[in-house]
Amino acid sequence: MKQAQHPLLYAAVAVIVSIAGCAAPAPAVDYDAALQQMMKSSFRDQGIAKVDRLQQDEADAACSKALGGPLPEPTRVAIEAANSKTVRMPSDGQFIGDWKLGEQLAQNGRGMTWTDASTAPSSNGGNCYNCHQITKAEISYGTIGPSLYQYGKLRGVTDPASPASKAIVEYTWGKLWNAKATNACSGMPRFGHNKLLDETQLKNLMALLLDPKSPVNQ
Amino acid sequence: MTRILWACAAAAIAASSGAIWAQQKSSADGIAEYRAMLADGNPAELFEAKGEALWKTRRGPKNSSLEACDLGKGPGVVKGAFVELPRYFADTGRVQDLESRLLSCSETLQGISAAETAATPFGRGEQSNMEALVAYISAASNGMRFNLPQRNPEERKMFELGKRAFFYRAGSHDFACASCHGEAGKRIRLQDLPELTKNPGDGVGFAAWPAYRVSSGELWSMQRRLNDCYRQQRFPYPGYASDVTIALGVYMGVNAKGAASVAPSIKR
Amino acid sequence: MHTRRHALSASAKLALLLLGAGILPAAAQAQASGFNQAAFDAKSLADAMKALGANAPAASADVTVSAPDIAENGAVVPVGASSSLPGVKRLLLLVEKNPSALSAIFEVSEMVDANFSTRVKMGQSSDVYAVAMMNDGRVLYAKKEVKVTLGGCGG
Amino acid sequence: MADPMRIRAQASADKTTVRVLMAHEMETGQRKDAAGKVIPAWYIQQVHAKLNGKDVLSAQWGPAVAKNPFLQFMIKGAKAGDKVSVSWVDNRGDTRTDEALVT
Repeated sequence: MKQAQHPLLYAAVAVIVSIAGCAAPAPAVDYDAALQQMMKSSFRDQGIAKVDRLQQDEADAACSKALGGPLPEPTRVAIEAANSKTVRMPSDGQFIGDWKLGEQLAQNGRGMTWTDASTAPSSNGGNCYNCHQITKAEISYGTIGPSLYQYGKLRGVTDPASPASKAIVEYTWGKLWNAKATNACSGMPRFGHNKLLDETQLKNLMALLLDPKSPVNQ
Repeated sequence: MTRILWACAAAAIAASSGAIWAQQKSSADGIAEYRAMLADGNPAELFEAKGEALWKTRRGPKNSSLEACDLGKGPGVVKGAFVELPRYFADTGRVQDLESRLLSCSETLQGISAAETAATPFGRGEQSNMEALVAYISAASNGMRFNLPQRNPEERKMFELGKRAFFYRAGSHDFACASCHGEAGKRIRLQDLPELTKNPGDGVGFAAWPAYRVSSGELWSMQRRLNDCYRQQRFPYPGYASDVTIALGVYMGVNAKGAASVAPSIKR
Repeated sequence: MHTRRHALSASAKLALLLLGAGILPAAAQAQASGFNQAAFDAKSLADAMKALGANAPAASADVTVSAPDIAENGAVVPVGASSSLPGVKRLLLLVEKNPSALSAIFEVSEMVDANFSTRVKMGQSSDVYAVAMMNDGRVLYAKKEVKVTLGGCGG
Repeated sequence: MADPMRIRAQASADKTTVRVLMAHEMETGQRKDAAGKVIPAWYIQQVHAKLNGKDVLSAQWGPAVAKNPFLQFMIKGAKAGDKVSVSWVDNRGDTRTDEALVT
């Protein structure tokens, strides 16, 4: 859609496709190559944030290239399949931790910036309230992601350990571990996959969302 | 981005009670009231006054003022320059934003090393002078409408690169500029996020910086704004006046065409 | 910055006073310079009033505190104190839950209205008080709750 | 020396509204720097205002007043062309005075 407004993009694509087979006189810019060059020359290491963070995996590269538009269907399917394979269920089979600790994590927006000291999950927050409504009490919440208020209750979770809840519990774990498994260009960080949060922290967030005692489900 | 996140999301939003909606609305009203109370008496004025004096003061190894600096409208013309930046400058052969241009002018006219200023942390030494200068120069175009030139091929190239940089996802959190500024009507916590892929309107987004930052009590230039965006994006460190920052300036500035500048504004 | 060199001449008196104060012990200095350190050090509202030699305050509709319902950032919260009553000697602004409650004291003269606005820092959500100390010894107050929200990405 | 203040004094029917911005850190003495060292308190303690050389207002401030302070007050009966001057003194003894004409 946006591409239609910029014929220059088509020109650039055309050049790449033709792999410079003919020496066309019109000077067309290879924007993708120029972009890579620009990114490389513009950034430097600072603290824990090194320039290797600019490297994109398949998902990041494809979603960037789409400039906010939809992915080609085969690409989307391939990315979701690849990311699905990364999801690891909890080693002890337990999904639900302490919702109070989960709430603290949800409030905490810190971690992984060049002003943070360590990349260890223990120094990271979940950033949840930046994008989601979660409890009713916290009025300072973002709207980039959907509201998670009454997340478990709306899905009929009365006992997260019950077989009836298994599907939604595992789905939710998968979302937290790697959101790109079910939505290739999801805006949500891949908390488990990218080692932003550890298993215990993820369990605490699970409790915040799914524990019937959590304020989320009141 | 436009794909519906979470199949059940719509149900969850629909279930949010009327009471919550009312609460949300009243917090928005409360914030609006807060901002209105602050608008009258913006400490950015303190920086404007300092910047105007700096522009006219003879300084540096060459003991010269910046009054002969060409910000794009001819040597010494300040009014109207801000709303046409970044733009291409023939003397440097580069597309430059306001701060990049000030680095060049300061080096040529005053003999102050551009590289040294660029390497100075925000808020210190020559960088604090830079903040005052951008407050003064942007204030001279307050109320004027953005109209970045796109005649030069280099300017058009920077727009295209800026657009791609804007959507460039990477890092530990897979964030891009577009993660927060790619859709209209979104917030982080209670802060409204301007949609920068199109013109968000007068005095919003690109048309609102530089700004006095209430949280730090400092005047933040566009370079500093972008720098902190990249920090929170969990990216590595963008060089001061580096090409990516200028390309983003062109992209956002062209998108803001016709929007009236309120810079220097006051922000959370 | 040397744009307004007349600055010092207008405050010559003040500067002299300070020079003199420099050789006095701290307590005397505070007194000599007219700054009530004890009041500004007081942790609670009650202690601040005690340090100012004021009676216990009574709620009054004739005192107004202006402040937003919500502050987007606690670093700058616009607040004001005013009173329509005649005979106001001093107006105070206090933030109950700040480490030290007292933020500002304004001396009302016959040349100014009993109406002042400034901006304060607030560490957390709290009641903000405007207190009017009257010439007749009465102490009146109004209060308003200001919610300080968490802002930004928190990082 | 501290940067200049910005003073605006606008007359209406019977009073003049004075708005002042002061350039000052207003450091509380409770914050720590990156190295964990307490940043010493540094704040304006007293503010005085005069109209045509005559005292009209004095104020005492604590460190809770926000950085780059704003002050608004109303002078009775001032008229266009009158001179308003504002002075501050901080806890280090630094001082600054600026003035503006009522418009």
